Amino acid sequence: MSTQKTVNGSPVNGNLQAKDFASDQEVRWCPGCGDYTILKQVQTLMPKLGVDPEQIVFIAGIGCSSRFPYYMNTFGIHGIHGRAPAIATGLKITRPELSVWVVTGDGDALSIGGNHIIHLLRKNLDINVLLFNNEIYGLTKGQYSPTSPQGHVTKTSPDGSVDNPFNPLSLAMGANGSFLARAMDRDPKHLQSMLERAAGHTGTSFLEIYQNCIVFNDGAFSPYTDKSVRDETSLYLEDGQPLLFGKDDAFGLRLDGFRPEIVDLNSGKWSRDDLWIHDERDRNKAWLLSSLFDDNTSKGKLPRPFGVFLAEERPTYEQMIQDQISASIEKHGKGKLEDLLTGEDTWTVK
Amino acid sequence: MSTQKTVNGSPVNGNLQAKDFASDQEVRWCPGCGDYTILKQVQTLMPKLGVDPEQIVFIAGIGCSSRFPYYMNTFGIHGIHGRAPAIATGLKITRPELSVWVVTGDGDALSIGGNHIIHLLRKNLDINVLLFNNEIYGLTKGQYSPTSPQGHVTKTSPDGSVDNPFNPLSLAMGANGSFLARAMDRDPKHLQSMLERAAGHTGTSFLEIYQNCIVFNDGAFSPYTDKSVRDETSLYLEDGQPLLFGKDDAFGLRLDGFRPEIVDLNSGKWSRDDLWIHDERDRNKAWLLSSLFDDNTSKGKLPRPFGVFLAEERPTYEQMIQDQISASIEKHGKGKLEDLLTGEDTWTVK
Amino acid sequence: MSIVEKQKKEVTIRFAGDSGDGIQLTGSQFTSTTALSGNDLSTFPDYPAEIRAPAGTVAGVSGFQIHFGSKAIYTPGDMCDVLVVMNAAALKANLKFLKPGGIIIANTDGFGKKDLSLAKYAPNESPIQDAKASGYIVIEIDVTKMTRESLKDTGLPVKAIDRSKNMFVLGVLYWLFSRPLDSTIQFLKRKFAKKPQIAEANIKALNDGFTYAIATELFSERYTVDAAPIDPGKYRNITGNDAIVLGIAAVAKNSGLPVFLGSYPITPASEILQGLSSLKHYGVTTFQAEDEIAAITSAIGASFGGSLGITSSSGPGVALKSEAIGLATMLELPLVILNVQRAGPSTGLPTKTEQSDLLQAFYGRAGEAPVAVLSASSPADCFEVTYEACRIAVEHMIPVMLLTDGYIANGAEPWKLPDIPEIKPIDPGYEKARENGQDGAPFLPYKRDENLVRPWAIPGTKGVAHRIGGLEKDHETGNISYDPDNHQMMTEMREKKRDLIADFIPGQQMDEGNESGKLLVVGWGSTYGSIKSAVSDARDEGHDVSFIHLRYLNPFPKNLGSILQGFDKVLVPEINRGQLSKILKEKYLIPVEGFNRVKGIPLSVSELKDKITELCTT
Amino acid sequence: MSIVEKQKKEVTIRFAGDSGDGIQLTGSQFTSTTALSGNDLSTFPDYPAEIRAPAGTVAGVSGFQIHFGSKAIYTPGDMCDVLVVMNAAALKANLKFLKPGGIIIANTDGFGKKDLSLAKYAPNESPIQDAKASGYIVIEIDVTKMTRESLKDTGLPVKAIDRSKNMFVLGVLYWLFSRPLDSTIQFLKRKFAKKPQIAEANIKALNDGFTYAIATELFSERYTVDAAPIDPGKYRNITGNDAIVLGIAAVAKNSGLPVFLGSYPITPASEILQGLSSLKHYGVTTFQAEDEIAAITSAIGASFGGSLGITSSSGPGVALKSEAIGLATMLELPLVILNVQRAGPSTGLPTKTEQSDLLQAFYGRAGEAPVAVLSASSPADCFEVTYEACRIAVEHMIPVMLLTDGYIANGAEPWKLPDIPEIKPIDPGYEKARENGQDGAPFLPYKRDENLVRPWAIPGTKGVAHRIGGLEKDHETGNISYDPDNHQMMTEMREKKRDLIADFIPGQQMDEGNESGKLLVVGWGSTYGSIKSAVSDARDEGHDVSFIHLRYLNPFPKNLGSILQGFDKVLVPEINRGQLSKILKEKYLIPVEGFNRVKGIPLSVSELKDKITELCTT
Ligand SMILES: Cc1ncc(C[n+]2csc(CCOP(=O)(O)OP(=O)(O)O)c2C)c(N)n1
Ligand SMILES: Cc1ncc(C[n+]2csc(CCOP(=O)(O)OP(=O)(O)O)c2C)c(N)n1
Ligand code: SF4
Ligand code: SF4
Ligand SMILES: [Mg+2]
Ligand SMILES: [Mg+2]
Repeated sequence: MSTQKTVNGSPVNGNLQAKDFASDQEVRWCPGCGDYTILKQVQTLMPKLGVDPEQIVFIAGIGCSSRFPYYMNTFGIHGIHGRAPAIATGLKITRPELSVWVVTGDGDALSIGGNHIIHLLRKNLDINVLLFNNEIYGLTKGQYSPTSPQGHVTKTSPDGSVDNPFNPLSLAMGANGSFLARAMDRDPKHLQSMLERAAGHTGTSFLEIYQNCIVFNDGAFSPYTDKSVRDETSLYLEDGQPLLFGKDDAFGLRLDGFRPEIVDLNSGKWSRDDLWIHDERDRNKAWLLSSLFDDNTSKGKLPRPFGVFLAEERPTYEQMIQDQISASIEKHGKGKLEDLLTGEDTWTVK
Repeated sequence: MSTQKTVNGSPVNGNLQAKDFASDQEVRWCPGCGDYTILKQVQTLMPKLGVDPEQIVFIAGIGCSSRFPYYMNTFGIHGIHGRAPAIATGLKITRPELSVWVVTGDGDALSIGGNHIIHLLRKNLDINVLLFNNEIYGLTKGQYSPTSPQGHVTKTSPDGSVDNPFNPLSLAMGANGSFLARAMDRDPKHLQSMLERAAGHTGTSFLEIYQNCIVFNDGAFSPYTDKSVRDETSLYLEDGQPLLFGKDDAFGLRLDGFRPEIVDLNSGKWSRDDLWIHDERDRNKAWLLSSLFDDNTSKGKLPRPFGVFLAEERPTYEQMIQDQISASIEKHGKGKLEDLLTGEDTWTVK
Repeated sequence: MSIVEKQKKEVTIRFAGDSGDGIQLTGSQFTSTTALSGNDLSTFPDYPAEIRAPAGTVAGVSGFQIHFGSKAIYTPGDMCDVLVVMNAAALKANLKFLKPGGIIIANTDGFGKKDLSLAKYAPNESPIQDAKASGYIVIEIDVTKMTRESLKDTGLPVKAIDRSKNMFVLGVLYWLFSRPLDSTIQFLKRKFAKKPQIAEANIKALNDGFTYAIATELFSERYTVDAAPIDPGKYRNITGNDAIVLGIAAVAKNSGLPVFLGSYPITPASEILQGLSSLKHYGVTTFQAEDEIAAITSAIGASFGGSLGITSSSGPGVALKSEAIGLATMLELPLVILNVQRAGPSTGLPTKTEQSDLLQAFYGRAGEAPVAVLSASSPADCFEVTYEACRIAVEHMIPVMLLTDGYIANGAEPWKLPDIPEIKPIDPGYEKARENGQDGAPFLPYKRDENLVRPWAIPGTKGVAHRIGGLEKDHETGNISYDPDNHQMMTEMREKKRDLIADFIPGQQMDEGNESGKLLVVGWGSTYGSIKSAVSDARDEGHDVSFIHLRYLNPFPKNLGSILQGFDKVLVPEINRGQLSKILKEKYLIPVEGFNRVKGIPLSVSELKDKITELCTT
Repeated sequence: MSIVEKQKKEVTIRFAGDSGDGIQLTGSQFTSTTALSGNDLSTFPDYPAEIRAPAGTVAGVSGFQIHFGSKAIYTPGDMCDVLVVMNAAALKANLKFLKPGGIIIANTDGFGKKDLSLAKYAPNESPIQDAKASGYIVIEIDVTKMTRESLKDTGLPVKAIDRSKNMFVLGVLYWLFSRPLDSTIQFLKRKFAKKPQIAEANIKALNDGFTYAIATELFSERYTVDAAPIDPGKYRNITGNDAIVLGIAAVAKNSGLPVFLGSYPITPASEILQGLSSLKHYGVTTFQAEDEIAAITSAIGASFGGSLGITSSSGPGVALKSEAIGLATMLELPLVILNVQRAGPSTGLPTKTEQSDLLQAFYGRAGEAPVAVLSASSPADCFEVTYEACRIAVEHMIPVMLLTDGYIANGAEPWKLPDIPEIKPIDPGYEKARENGQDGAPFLPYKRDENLVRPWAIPGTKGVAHRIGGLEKDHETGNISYDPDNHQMMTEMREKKRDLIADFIPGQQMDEGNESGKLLVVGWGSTYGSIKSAVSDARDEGHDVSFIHLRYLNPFPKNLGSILQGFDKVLVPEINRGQLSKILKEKYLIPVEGFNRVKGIPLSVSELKDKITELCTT
């Protein structure tokens, strides 16, 4: 019935549904690719935005992940490799009222596109960045990326990559990002809530999504997704709540000075009151959280946090520009072309 | 007399002096430019490296600062805008024994060159980066840069820049830099010691140098350089020492949880033992230090630290590559061209 | 002894001094007065390299040249009749520009021991004597002394007084060329409205310089240059970069089409970004991007949103934009790329001029990526060409490359103000919304009109949501298509669409001479002035030479081929190694003679004239 | 009924199936066996788009075509004689490549309801019947059933058994073309050395396929293709990208010249970076850079250090390198830029082939930035051309652009192994150290030799420390120079130096026909095979047509002009809109007929032949 409600694929106002946001294009990812879940969750989110599809724009670079815009029944640009943040910046500055989304991959955003991402983050335009991190170059068939772990054997690193990987959230912190969060394809419910939070934040939302590339990097995130281990390895952040993890929240994190340490809540030695309480507005704690980045394949290691690390309100770039425009109109009035062309010093020839 | 000791401008072994490292080119910066002091300090440092001038290479991008290589009697490349780190990477990987220096500006390194800088930092090649930060584009005559304070009025920001500036050291931390330090042109002695530390570090040394552009951004750093105020506004870091500043070290910084706070040591309320003790190896404290970044024009604000924020030993990129090369020769022996061309599957036509 | 009054048809004066001597201001004041006196004129500032070199050194010399006359003037002039030098370095740097037997007005105070050594004259050299010896007329004035003398009662500190030296010299020149002082006096009153004492001092210095020239009978001759035949109207002086700024503002204001400039500073294009950044109230938004790639891609994003995206740079920056220009050709969105060329390759000579990015403009992209290419011929011409570039970009949904260069970007000339109602607004013609129910047919973003132009459907418009990208697209739906024939078709379409622009531009006009004859000179861009002068000089000498100057380079005007056919010889003067020559040869298979110089400076009129006469007489 | 034995001069077979069906392996095995049987051959893999599409869909079909014969073979063939399809999608995607009346070998098990719908056949369609109806010979085999039957006693799980389906089919084809099984059997033993059970199973399937063909008298005809006249020697099969890898390794190993590859992955060039990354023990260092700009600038840094810097990419990536290539022309360091072209503009059709980056290679930079341009004509040719590109870069201290494309990058052909001692080492000729006292003259980094080549003075060498950069340099000292005449001179020098390379390359040879005549076909790059076939076919029909194929594009061989003069007509076939045509017209002012297709696929031999005969007969 939603088809009746739509004209040329663009639904009219009224209660839209996820499927109204699916384009007519056949989705072309490998069977089992994590991108499918993310697509589904984003389409599920769309109606909650409460804006018409034509007010929404998805902008991507190049990569498997970057094919995303083709599958959304909104406006979209499949740009060039790494430049989506810059394309989005030009659009958002000139059309601040639009809901602008950037979909990018670990190579697109952090390798060739690194400069644009960090500049977007510091400028803080109200754009939602979804970084599909599969720790590999998927589209080009399996070379290591800036997030591939050191020693990772790929087509271009037969002896193991010597690159020390980026920690995307730490990099984003260093670039002064105002909203930083992490989710994963294998936990759609949590992903959905993170997408909502990202959409809700005014300013650049940076959401890193662990995404499994089943063909070229299968299981990269199994330490956090495998039922058998994930309780011990992943920690879900809740604003104002203590940092708990493990089966039945048996463990917690406390801070001894600056050193986060794992405590066993059943040991009787520690209670929840001793734990590190999460505060989304604390940049310094957010830094500590982002640096919980050890490899988690071995036991007893610090867990990997998921959730909102930092959510800080700060004026958006486009708003400040709009204010300057109004101010300048205030001051000079709407410019008169004649005055401008004439300038200060003229003479007349008879 | 050193002229007798030199042939074609290249001194022979033996005790070299600063002037042996000055090229025959006339230095072409504006009179009073901070670049002069930095040049002098670098030339003063050179003999201490104990390597012959022909083992040293200075690589720069484009900018006033980037003219630097022309004035050094070593090998040098005046490259293209923003790309010095990448040029240096190719050189250092193939010639690990050379002493490689990158000289860059706030625009060169953090605007167009942002991607190369962050990738250099994470890869940790043993390259010394000197970032001349004058918070302006000097060579192009005064447009705002990524480090210009918000609201800064320049040729391209007549109503004040709306850009939230980068904090270079925080960005470098986010990019996982292994050596981070700050100095200023107006304190040559301290600058000299920072240059020595940078040269001494194995891995990418990132030294931010506050440099006064007397023509287009004069006084940008006067809060830290003016005799009248600098005691209150700048804090010199010493490894293992408490964080002290103010006239006669009257003040100190202590940490209340994650919040750095200024304490008056003469109040009798606090003693040095209560203070934050600097530890160059503590990444998390280094982050806190880098975020001491408020504007210091008004009193009672936290001081701006100078010195070594972080010094962390970690394998260098070129070393790991060399190891892989040796390992592969170990494993396969030096490759035989015949075997390679023949491959696995051949046939013979008679 | 009595002073001889002489009439002159044209005069070139070069002012030179230390960056601190206020040379540019002196020059611009002489320019306004000259304009008001009805002369035609052309000026060029000759700044020192990018940054301030030490005072008193040759590297620190700043120059300003003005060429004016009672006849039409097209260039600032190769060589000057009068050279004003405030110090030794200025003489050292500029004597080569003075005509044999020309006049030097020298501030003797700038020729002390220290000045000579700073200027790298040998200790035993005395340049002023040497100049006299080599037949120049040298007028020596101790400007410092005289100015201090003139202002000693103002009570101003010496430092302030010395700042009026340039006005004293200007007074002398006003006398020498029989000019009124009032316009400069008015200017000084305006400029120092808040500092009347300074205004007074400068005005006094100006007057005293004038009277000093009379009293001391400095000169044996005095000159008058009559008004030139200039078509009536209101004029202002303008540089090329400023004219571009105004052209863009005109598009925004006149068409109600929002304009977005994404740019990254670079010499000699920075003034465009700088100028537009203070025109927010004219509907222009500027964005100083992190690099050239962000600059152009942000402009593409803005164009997708319904603004006219523009990006400005110079050669090296445009090279970085190559990939993104390719994207724009695929997206088929309006985009204007301004390339203020400079001497290359690579960093080259950033402050010097060249025309060597023409082939980059034509071919500097991967794949078959056709764009339109236009060029401006003079500072004032930049206004109209910029407007044209924007019109073509919007009406044909295509990237347009506009080429100017450092010479016209910084050079200035009188510009007759356009009649605003005459300027035709540009219609973005956005695709209309498709309301519920009405017209069930799906929106086809790549369905073209008769000129092969696709619709501009912008976000926020109901019923036209669509996705575009750099992959080859189906010729109607715009969806990804790997179909071989579709790729062939789309490749031809993009090319044909660009070529069809020829139907919407004026035919090529002759600038000089007949439609056919012995020699045709073909020019483009900033060489207009030099070629025009050389050709008209040659024609005055009776040579059969015609001249066309191309504004539209790709596509060419439809009638270009037939014009070329009409001549025995074709000469193409360029400040490059023959780039337009290559294109003309390839397109029309005709032999072409090149006149090519790459010295970072405008073509020499006399050299070029010799070449023309040579070709006409062989 | 008895089987007719037929002799064939040439045959084209196309294998097609789902990505999972092991099509590429089947094809390469058939290729090895064919090569061993002494046929000449050419192959081309036809992968699905970049990433794995759902099984059973048309998008997921993988193909492999082999063209072999008893005569010289130059292309994988336009159309095939035999089409092997493992499922319905494979038929849907490939029927268009089958010659009228051709043979279809179909795995009936792949034509179930589900397969048909996945392949988007209408429910009522039965493609096999339709194929028969339209005159194709269809051989139906339930490969799955037969393979399971054949391996039921192996005790292997069905999943494993099904993986041998391709071997069963290969067996059938070996019988059809009277081929021995042993080479494939040896291969299987090698491949599954560690899993003898699997090896056995595959071998059994192969044998049973062979006998099945006899037993069931599937075919009424059986074919033999005799050995072709191939010059004796040791051969291997090789793709273009692999040949480039070997060429670079040869430079490093043979010249003792360290090689550095700075690259960023991109289709279809990635295999070069991938291949070289495991040749560390050959003196090749690879660096996967953060982007294309870092890739090329790191290579420039390596060249400054005395390595040969190389960078590899495809069109869009090369566009990003434009500015840095300009720097390299200024620094005058050796640099090789490998451009494996793909269909553009922008992202275009990344997996499809095109030759449309030629003009970018010539002109895609700011300013006058001359580089040398070479191209490879076939997969095997890539080895020698790569070596040549490296030689020229080093001996002439200049950036060299080498153009190949997706077609030869992925296509394979037999390659006669070179005689290694015959390969001339490349001498870096580094500037010698200048010891204390000896030779007081200062080192002049830009003082050129008789070929205008400057010295390569690398860090660590005493007495030759120097600074270079992108600003214009003094013609000897290399210091910054703003002197107008020096800029003119240096600009000419850089151009002349590139042009002088013509003295160090072989003259152009005729590939077919006489030095003069009615029609000359001029080709470059990957179109060699198609043109060669078309021309020789036309010549067999007695047409007066000659053929030259250019390896050296800039500079051209010195004798090219005179060759062109010798013909009435010139035809230039290209997979672009006429880029070489443009260059020949401009350079030689001769009319040129273009044969241009941009469909992402190789030129059609038959179409081209028709064009040739048309030109020869009018
Ligand atoms: C300028 C340019 N360089 C390189 C490429 C090739 N390329 C396409 S996607 C890609 C990386 C994709 O990795 P990522 O961004 O992680 O996306 P994923 O495919 O993993 O989702 C590369 C190198 C390109 N298309 N354009
Ligand atoms: C590709 C390119 N873009 C732009 C420029 C122009 N440009 C030269 S230096 C510079 C910025 C210089 O600022 P910074 O790096 O801070 O150096 P500074 O002059 O302040 O020392 C710019 C924009 C250029 N030379 N090349
Ligand atoms: S290659 Fe990897 S990331 Fe790309 S579609 Fe396939 S599974 Fe997904
Ligand atoms: S412009 Fe500024 S930074 Fe450049 S040389 Fe002059 S003072 Fe120094
Ligand atoms: Mg990825
Ligand atoms: Mg700066």
